[in-house]
Amino acid sequence: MVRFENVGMRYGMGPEVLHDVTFAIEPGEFRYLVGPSGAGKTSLLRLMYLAHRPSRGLISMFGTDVMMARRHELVGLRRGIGVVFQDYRLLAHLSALDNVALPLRVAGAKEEEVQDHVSELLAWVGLADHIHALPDSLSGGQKQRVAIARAVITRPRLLLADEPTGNLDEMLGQRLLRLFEELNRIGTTVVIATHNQNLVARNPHPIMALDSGELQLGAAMEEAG
Amino acid sequence: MVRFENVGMRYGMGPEVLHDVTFAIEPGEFRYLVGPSGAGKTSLLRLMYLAHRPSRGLISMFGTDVMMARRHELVGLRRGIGVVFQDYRLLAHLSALDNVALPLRVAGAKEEEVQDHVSELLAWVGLADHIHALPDSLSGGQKQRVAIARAVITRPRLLLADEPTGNLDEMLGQRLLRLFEELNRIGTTVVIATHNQNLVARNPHPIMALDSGELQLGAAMEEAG
Amino acid sequence: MARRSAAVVPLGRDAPSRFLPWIFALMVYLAVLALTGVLILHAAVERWQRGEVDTLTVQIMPLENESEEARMAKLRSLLGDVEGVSGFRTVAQSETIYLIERWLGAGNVPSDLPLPRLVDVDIAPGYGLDAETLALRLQASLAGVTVDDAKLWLDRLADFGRSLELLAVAVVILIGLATVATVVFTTRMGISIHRNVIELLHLIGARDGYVAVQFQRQAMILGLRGGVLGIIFAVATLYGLRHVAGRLETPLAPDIPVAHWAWGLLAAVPVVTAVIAMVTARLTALRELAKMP
Amino acid sequence: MARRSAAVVPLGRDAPSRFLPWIFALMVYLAVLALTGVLILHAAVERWQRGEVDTLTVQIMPLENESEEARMAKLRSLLGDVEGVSGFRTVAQSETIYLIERWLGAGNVPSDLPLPRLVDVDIAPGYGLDAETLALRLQASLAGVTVDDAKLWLDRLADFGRSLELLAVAVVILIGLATVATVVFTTRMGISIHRNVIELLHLIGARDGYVAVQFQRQAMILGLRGGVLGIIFAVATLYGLRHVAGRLETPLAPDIPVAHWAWGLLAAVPVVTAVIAMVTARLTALRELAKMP
Ligand SMILES: Nc1ncnc2c1ncn2[C@@H]1O[C@H](COP(=O)(O)OP(=O)(O)OP(=O)(O)O)[C@@H](O)[C@H]1O
Ligand SMILES: Nc1ncnc2c1ncn2[C@@H]1O[C@H](COP(=O)(O)OP(=O)(O)OP(=O)(O)O)[C@@H](O)[C@H]1O
Ligand SMILES: [Mg+2]
Ligand SMILES: [Mg+2]
Repeated sequence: MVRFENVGMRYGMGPEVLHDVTFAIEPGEFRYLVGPSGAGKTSLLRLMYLAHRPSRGLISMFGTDVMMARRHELVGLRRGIGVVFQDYRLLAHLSALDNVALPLRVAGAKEEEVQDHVSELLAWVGLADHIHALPDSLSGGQKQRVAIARAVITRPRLLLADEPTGNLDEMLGQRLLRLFEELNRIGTTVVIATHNQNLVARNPHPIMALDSGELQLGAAMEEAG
Repeated sequence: MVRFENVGMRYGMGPEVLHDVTFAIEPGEFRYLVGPSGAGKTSLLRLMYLAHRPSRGLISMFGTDVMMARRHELVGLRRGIGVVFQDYRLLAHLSALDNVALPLRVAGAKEEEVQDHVSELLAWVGLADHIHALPDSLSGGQKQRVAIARAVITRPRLLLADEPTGNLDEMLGQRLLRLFEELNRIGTTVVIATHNQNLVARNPHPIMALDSGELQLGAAMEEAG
Repeated sequence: MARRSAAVVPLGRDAPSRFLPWIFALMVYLAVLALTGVLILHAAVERWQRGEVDTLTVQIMPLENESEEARMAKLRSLLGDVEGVSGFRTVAQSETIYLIERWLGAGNVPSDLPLPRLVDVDIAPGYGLDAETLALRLQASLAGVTVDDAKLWLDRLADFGRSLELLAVAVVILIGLATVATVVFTTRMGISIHRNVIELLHLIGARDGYVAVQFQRQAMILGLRGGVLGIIFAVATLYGLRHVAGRLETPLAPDIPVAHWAWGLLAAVPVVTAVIAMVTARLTALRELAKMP
Repeated sequence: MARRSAAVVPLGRDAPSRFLPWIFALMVYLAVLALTGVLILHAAVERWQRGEVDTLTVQIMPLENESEEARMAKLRSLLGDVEGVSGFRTVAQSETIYLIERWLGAGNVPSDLPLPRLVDVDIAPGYGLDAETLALRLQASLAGVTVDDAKLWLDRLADFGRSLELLAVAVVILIGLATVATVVFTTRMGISIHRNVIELLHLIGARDGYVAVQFQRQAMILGLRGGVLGIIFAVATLYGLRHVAGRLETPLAPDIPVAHWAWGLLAAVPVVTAVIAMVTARLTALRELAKMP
């Protein structure tokens, strides 16, 4: 599903923020990505959601080598990946509904299905009353839920969530984790970057630990439930 | 210090998001503000940091009735308040140093002091290597720490922090909470809106609980340490 | 629940880019004014070159055996019948002498010089009446009639007009380029505000073409809107100027109604703006996308 | 560690508002071109009205007792001495007859009519040599000399030029207004991109005046930068046009060097742009602030 071999990454001409990262994630897995602030979690996810190219090493997603893939192939890969960005990246001029509908529309889904499907999901994450609200008129946690809804609306093959519960209370966090686990059960591979130790403790899954841009594989596998 | 009496609040022509909020915070207190996502925590803080006017009721800050205060008096009040915004609100074109220095410069501090003072604080929050970095090249947790540093750099009389540890790991969260407690010890009144139950449990302080825009005073005071 | 919007791109919907059509409108306005100016100048020069003016001078040569007065009366009645003649004025003999003195020197006009009688004829525009035509009409009924079309100074005027026209064309080209540049700059500015939108669309799996189409469609609408606004203001201004020009009563300024194709050219301006905005938007969006892996 | 920046405001520092000076430059460029056009036209009309042209026609009346050839020789030597005369050409007698035929009709010029000899004199600009002065100079040494300044058609030309000038002034005013409007619009657009900056400064306790000053200072710099760029391009273009105009060899086009105060006026344009950008920035920032409690 996802395979990294000796991957290094840098931003522009800066120093390497990921060094020699090697791991593989099999279809259907559910993993946490943990590590202190600045360890490189978001950077690693950026590589996975194809927002950035590695400076060295090999990355293969869904069996395709991303360095060799042509541009239109990357489009196909991206459509199979749902992302909850750490900073949400909602489009300020679109309502919650339109934001969540975006991946469907971009992929050319039929408009009739889009509306119902999206409304239902928004209701499920507790935003039934805010379907037509613009992001600026939503609370922090509400925005985060819109971002989560947008990531899962297409039932992606791979779900990458970056600190998806940072602005949610315990109960909502659990509810959304159950959503992720539900998706995982029906086939979505899930990787969640998080600091939330409670969440990890209550919902044990294998852990990948990053520190200073290096994967602490040994520690991770030990801790894994 | 802060006194709310029967305060109601709405955004534009929308429904009331806070109803009949009444409470008082004495100088030197340290309080948590908790409540589910969308309860109105950020809205309550907005009233306190004078970003919004109540639709009814009385708010007095540092003994000044904010509805009666003239514009230049509000400037004085704002300079006494440090705010960690839930969405950080860092200026994208300014380095971490310049962002943190902003409240000092706006208040007309001497440039020599500014530089050293700010560098020291940034080093303390673990950003010694990122002093000249622009916000876009910082990780989520690094941005949050810059936002926190900016809020405390002036040693405000009142510190309002909105979910200040949402993107920080346990250890950093604790470290920053100690910073807040330190400030509190030397006189700063602190109000922290948070979902982080671990944090509250490990560092007990009185709690104000909001639900659906109403202050659950009874429950709050019971839970208070 | 109706579908609220197909536009996933905020160009023109948010505060900053709501200014775009106004800037487009201003530039189109200027371009249209400049273009009209050149068209008018061009029409004027053409008329001057063809010798089409609004006054001609008819000369009646003194003939032996014929009464001058009778011939003048005949001329007047003839002129009254010619289509395109809107009025005429008999020039006093003293004025004729003054005109000839320019060539012979003051006091040098011999008193026995056979002087012609001069009649200034006002020509209504639109009938295509020129010196030659008028001369032919008059000579059919009256001998010894010539028509002077002030060819000499009209030629010099046309020369001058042509130089002026060349410069004016240069200026129109510059304004045109400035308009293009402004539309390009502001469209790029508008899009660079929305770089985050492009990036998000890209990351959720939008094809480059899809993203570009969203932006180019919005930009085209803005360009068209700005262009039409500009044209409306420009036409209003032109009517205003025409009114002013009409009151100046200069005998040389041509009327503003220009050839039909010229109006077509003017109407094409907003279309051109829209196309430029569209192409710029497309290229800008594609360039942003090319930076992303 | 040096203080990196005093500017807490990103106007002109981030991608979107880096376009601002270019848009300003374009508008200033157009405004300066238009203004120069009017100044040139104005100068031309003034010259025409004063009868200052670059060709005069000298007439030598036939006098009894004196050889025409000797007088012509005298005239030629006299003209060679007059400052401001850059050359001259004797007009053939046949041409003179043609000129007079315009008034008397073809074939009507009596062969015994005492025809003057005509000499076309080229006048160099800058010496203020006009018909009257030249006549006085020549008449002192030579009897029977007159100088024709083509007053008649120059007057008509000046009339036309004046009308044209009025229209051109109207157009310059419109371009000026468009420039002002563009600067206002784009400055407001630039600031509305940075609404978040204004809000943050406000919330951390900046006075309204402080915030406004930050924006107005940046806007002034952008305006000045754009204005100077525009002026530079405009002057370059004017030199280019002057070169083109010089090659046209039209006898009526005046030289481009205009009065010194006119250059001052042109130089004032970027200052005006800067002031407008500054004031707009201030007012926009203050209006945004006024919306905040
Ligand atoms: N756009 C960027 N340009 C340059 N450096 C960057 C950029 N983004 C992140 N970095 C740097 O890369 C390192 C890793 O950042 P990353 O965002 O991956 O950390 P993280 O593990 O997600 O941290 P957090 O938990 O705080 O979000 C940090 O030191 C950060 O400063
Ligand atoms: N700018 C706004 N305009 C209109 N409604 C708003 C605005 N901001 C917040 N709201 C609404 O007010 C209510 C309270 O929002 P608030 O941001 O205060 O919640 P919160 O307690 O901070 O939640 P969270 O923990 O998710 O940040 C929510 O229902 C939200 O949709
Ligand atoms: Mg991160
Ligand atoms: Mg909140």
